[in-house]
Amino acid sequence: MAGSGYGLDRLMISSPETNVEGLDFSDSPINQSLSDAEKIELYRTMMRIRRFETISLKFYNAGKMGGFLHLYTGQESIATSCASLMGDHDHMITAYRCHGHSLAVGMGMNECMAELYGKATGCSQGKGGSMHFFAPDKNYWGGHGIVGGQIPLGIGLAYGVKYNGNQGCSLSFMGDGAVNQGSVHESMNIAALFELPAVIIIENNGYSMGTSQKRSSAYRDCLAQRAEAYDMAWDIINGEDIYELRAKLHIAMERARKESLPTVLEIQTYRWYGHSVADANAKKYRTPEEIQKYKDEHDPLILWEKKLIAEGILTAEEAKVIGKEAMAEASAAAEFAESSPPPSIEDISKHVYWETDNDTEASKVGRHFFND
Amino acid sequence: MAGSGYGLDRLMISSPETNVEGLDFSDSPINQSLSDAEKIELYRTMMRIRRFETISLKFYNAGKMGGFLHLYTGQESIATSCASLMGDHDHMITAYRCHGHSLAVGMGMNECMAELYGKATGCSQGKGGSMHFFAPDKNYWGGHGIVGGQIPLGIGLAYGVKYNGNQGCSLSFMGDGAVNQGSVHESMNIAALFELPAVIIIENNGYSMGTSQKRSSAYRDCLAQRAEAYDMAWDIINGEDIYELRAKLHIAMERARKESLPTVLEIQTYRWYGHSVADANAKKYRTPEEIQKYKDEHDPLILWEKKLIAEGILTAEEAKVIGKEAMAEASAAAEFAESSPPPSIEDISKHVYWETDNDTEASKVGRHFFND
Amino acid sequence: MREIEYRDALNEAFDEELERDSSVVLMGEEVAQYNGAYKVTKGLWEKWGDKRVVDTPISEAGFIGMGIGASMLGVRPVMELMFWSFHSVAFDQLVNNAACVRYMSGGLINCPIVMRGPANGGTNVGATHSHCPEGLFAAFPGLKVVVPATPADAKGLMKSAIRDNDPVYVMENTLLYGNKGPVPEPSEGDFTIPLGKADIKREGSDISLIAHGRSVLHALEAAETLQKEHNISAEVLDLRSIRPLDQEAIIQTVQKTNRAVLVDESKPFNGVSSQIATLIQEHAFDYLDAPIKRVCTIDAPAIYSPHIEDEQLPNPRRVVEKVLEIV
Amino acid sequence: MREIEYRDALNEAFDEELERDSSVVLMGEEVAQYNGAYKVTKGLWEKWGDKRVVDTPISEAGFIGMGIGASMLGVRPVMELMFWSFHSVAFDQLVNNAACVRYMSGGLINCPIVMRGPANGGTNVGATHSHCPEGLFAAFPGLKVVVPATPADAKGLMKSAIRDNDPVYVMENTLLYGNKGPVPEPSEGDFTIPLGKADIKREGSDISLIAHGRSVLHALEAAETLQKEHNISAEVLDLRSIRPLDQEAIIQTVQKTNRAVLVDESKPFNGVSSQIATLIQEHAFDYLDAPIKRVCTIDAPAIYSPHIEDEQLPNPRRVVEKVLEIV
Ligand SMILES: Cc1ncc(C[n+]2csc(CCOP(=O)(O)OP(=O)(O)O)c2C)c(N)n1
Ligand SMILES: Cc1ncc(C[n+]2csc(CCOP(=O)(O)OP(=O)(O)O)c2C)c(N)n1
Ligand SMILES: [Mg+2]
Ligand SMILES: [Mg+2]
Repeated sequence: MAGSGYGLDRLMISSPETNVEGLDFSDSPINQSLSDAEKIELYRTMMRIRRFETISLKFYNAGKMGGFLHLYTGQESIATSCASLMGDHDHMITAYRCHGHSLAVGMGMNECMAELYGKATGCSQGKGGSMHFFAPDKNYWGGHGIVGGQIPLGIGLAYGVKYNGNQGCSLSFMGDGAVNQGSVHESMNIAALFELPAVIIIENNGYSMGTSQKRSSAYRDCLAQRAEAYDMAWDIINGEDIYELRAKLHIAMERARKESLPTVLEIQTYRWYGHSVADANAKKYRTPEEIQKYKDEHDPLILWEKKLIAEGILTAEEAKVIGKEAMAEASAAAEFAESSPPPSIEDISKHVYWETDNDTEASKVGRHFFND
Repeated sequence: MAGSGYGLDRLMISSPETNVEGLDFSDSPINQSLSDAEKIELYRTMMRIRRFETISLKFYNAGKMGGFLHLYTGQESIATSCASLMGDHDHMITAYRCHGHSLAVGMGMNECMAELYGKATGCSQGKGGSMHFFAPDKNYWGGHGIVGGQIPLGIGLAYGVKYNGNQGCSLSFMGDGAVNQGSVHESMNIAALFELPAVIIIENNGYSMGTSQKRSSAYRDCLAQRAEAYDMAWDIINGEDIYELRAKLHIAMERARKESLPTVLEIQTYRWYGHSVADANAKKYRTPEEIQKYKDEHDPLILWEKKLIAEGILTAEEAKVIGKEAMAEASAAAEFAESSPPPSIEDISKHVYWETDNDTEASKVGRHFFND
Repeated sequence: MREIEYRDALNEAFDEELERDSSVVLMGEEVAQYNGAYKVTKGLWEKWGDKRVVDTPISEAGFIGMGIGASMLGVRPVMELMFWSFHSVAFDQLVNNAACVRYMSGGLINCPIVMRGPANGGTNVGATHSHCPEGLFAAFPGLKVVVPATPADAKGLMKSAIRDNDPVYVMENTLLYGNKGPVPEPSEGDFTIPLGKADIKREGSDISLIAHGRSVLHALEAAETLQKEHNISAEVLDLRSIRPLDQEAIIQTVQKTNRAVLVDESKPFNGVSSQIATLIQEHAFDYLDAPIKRVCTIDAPAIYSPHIEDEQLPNPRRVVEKVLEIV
Repeated sequence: MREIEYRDALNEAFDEELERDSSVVLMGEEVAQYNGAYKVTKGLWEKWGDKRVVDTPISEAGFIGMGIGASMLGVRPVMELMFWSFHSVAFDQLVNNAACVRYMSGGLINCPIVMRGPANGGTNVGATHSHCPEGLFAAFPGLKVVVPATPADAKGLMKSAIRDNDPVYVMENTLLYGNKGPVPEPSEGDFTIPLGKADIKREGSDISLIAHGRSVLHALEAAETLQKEHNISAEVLDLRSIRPLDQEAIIQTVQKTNRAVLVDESKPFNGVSSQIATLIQEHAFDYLDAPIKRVCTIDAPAIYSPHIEDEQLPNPRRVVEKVLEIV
């Protein structure tokens, strides 16, 4: 059975509401309302993610970082589209492949790069690392390492939005392998039962580490269809196309905000690199041809660039400038990170408890830490 | 919202393969092959379960037992039908509401009653109690208290059957509330993905403790339909009817044995008593009328009795004799239990490790127990 | 002072905190319409309605994770595990998401959440339903754990737990729910007990019995017997809070009596008492006249048999016997 | 003797046991076609095929429970957790089904299963991926726990674990996988090491350093420094097995040196060393010339920063400092 289940087997299935033959998503109101500047911003965001990772990879390989580095390259359109639709009461949470989401919601390259370097100036002060970027001030709740473990938190964000009487939603991301975690199933049932404004998003890049979708999941037509088990709305999205992404995401987000109903979205995408940089097998469980095809024909960044050029909004030269600026910004971030101080040994004991950090009355009673 | 979601809301939905209009399940080969004696045995088994519980309840209320007592009364047809179909390589595992399954697979009333009494002569030597009856020699693997926790074990039994090259299956039972445990979802995916000979059975009695199905689960038409999420076969069964039960169970078991494919079955049933005997609310979350209706019109024992009388196999007098015999057997079991010795303090430390119980070389190395 | 049941003391704590702070929500299986499996939340759904008292499906990982997520947005969920034993299906949410998210975010996020429910043996419900996980959770920095033994402590600690801005795990006890004890009237003012403060439940001079939860009652009963039958004066220290821990009180009582027996319903390997013994031998080494001894649950999964389970657990007889070994 | 890597020693153990017993199956995420996330199962799928080496979905509760169920029918699954840290999503199966089913059935059922994977900090993967749960699982009667520090121990203990008829949880270490050490040739005969036997990795007379896992290497390095720079002769006892535990060896070394420092990568509250300290003070009370001291991981969730994580963990410098406090 060697090689069984290898490779991508993408059905173009018809999703329940939006996959109407010949539909042009650029026509949808949420895309019509985009200004030229906003379209270019989307391009810039994707480019910034791409270049941030180019530089991360370089310095990871140079030994500047510890742990894992899970690159998002090839998937940038997803986080970018999602973030572009978020309002004041919308919240985002994701798994360990979180650099794209972090930059898309507006985190700075400096704090992100410094976090990779494990420096005190990092967004998590060097405590979280690559898998754990957070920016609550931007309604962004991380960055989580346990597969599937963030999905209950995500429906909790939706619960909080609803409890607080706000019209908003939560966007919770996971991969195609994560759908088989029990917590995901429990969350879907609760989201549907409690009518939570939750959009649960499967970023389906075809593989969980070295295991193709077919080898990890049993399903009828696609993974999002599992939503039917909970009588929940679902859709499937071509992740290469910003217009399609925004149009379909918007429908789900509005369903959450206005009707307080959840949706499962499956977004088809592809990761260019290995599972993490340490994944030496990246080219074993998928063919070099497959990888090349995605790079050549399915790069969301280039596809959007072409679209903007075709629409007359962007020139090839302007695109290049944006690329250069992004590269410069990422390089500067690496310098910032390099020159930042690491956390101190004393820092190890901070951020364990809110009460001790804030030196409250409560924190002065009893022993909280048990170092000899 | 007081009372919202109260009460049973049973859709008569059409299941995928067998709910054909006007189908008479008594015609199916697996029922045609039943001898008169076998049919009477089914009646006897149900009656024995009923009377075992009559006596258990009596002595539980008299303070003879500890912990919980989850009665199966009203659901006897299910375990009885299942056990009647089991061959040498078929295995059964269930949750804490396990008395019916235990007697149906052939455990003796004495060992079961003595277990309830916490005596050394109990099937688990007084260590398991009401929720934990086992009889591996009868391919019966218990009796489990953590909701949903037995389902992974159940697919493991299927895995074992297949691994050992046998044509058999596992029957794993849970309640309608248990379907929302993560482990159940993980197990269903694995069963489908690995093509395990597993029959996963939801005994849907409409309530998980005081919560109706509608208040605990989001679903489209019924709970078994969640199987579609894993592209798995499923069916729904009227649990009052032995012929329907056996016919549909047989299809699923044969699918497992011959094609090594799993099935989810939802069996509609009703529990007469509270969740456990301690459930003081039993009549609050459902109406007395609802309970009475099930007792009067849906008692699987009486319905089968009537059918056998109509078929001319059984007379009312013979039925009465069987009832009396069952009651006498149960009463004798209570006497057996009452007069049996309890475990000793030394027994507490037995059955922790196979190696120490068997006093092997391995068990003599190092300290296994940490009592001061 | 009026005497009320432990169960009602908790109920009063919830009621007062629901009143005080509109972000407090009670959540769990059967807590609302059913009034709680052990009636601890009785009447609260009727009084506070669907928004504040919420029934959940049997999905502990899902709903506890949801509570943690909601707490990040300022909701203050008080989550019931029908039994603390069911922690096993929600362990990831309990020890990673609740315990670590503040740390991993460098202090950007906090989780003001309470997890509660009964955690005890002694009710003949067998191995899977009789876990005492207070020591297990106290092992995770980021979590706080309290174990009230009396109605007053139950009310006072629960209210402090709800107001605390860190995750606090409150271990109640089905065998204490019906116990009565003095609890100040609400009219006498807001009644709270700080986390991290032990309580001398009985003064004594010959030996220290250090316990928490129901074991405190066993220790007190044993102390009476020791006094009457053996003329031994035992001091009983109720830890109340496992993390934060009142180490000072522990060391003080040992310095006073020079001997300690720890009474602990945990299993002996890494029970709470293992940590207490470790601390005492380190910080009161020169004061100890005898090795610290422990009375724990006999080292096996919980037996069902009602004839014998009480012998597996610490009980006054076992405590007396152990004391006599070292005094 | 030939020297091979810890990783290859394990691989050899699997290969030999797959050969010896057709009921042995390796199972876990990426163990087959991918050769294991840390290449511990390299080549085994190719050699033994789909039936004996099985990839699973990311469903730890599901597949571990499945392994336990299969073990009840005589299959002998060797289950990989890609990281032991992922125990949190399978905890119920690990501490209830595997640990208690024998007990609850009065001995009718047993679960001959091995759970294995790396359990360690020090690789900058943050709080959720750096748990050391050996003490946590050893707290559950019904389970056995071993923590090999060297390639030979890894092979010998793994083979014993696979043959053992109880659930054995083997804690490996990503930072040891690449270490080389002497391991007897297979041609020299079946090589096993019994569970429950500690090993003196270095003889000494002034102080006992008691450790397990990677901490053994830190202890050995510290012992060298103590000898050279301070003329202190430290004995290093490698526990190897946490449950069963070689209490005799522990007491003997303390009786010899009269002083102990426990080196333990656990967090300090209820780390393995809490239990060891408790046992020593009870069973060697009169032999102790100083309080038992511990070097544990600094009490906080695991920090990511590669600049600082090694300081959070026990390391030779911290061991030396601690020894100097009491010698
Ligand atoms: C509970 C748990 N099990 C296993 C892992 C190890 N692990 C990390 S990512 C991963 C693959 C996840 O794949 P997928 O969900 O498809 O996301 P992708 O990496 O493709 O973005 C695995 C097995 C983990 N972090 N947590
Ligand atoms: C993980 C877990 N959560 C909660 C419980 C408590 N509990 C025991 S049975 C039960 C209700 C289960 O209902 P259902 O699955 O419908 O089975 P039924 O009792 O109707 O047979 C609950 C909540 C438990 N034993 N385990
Ligand atoms: Mg993927
Ligand atoms: Mg039910």
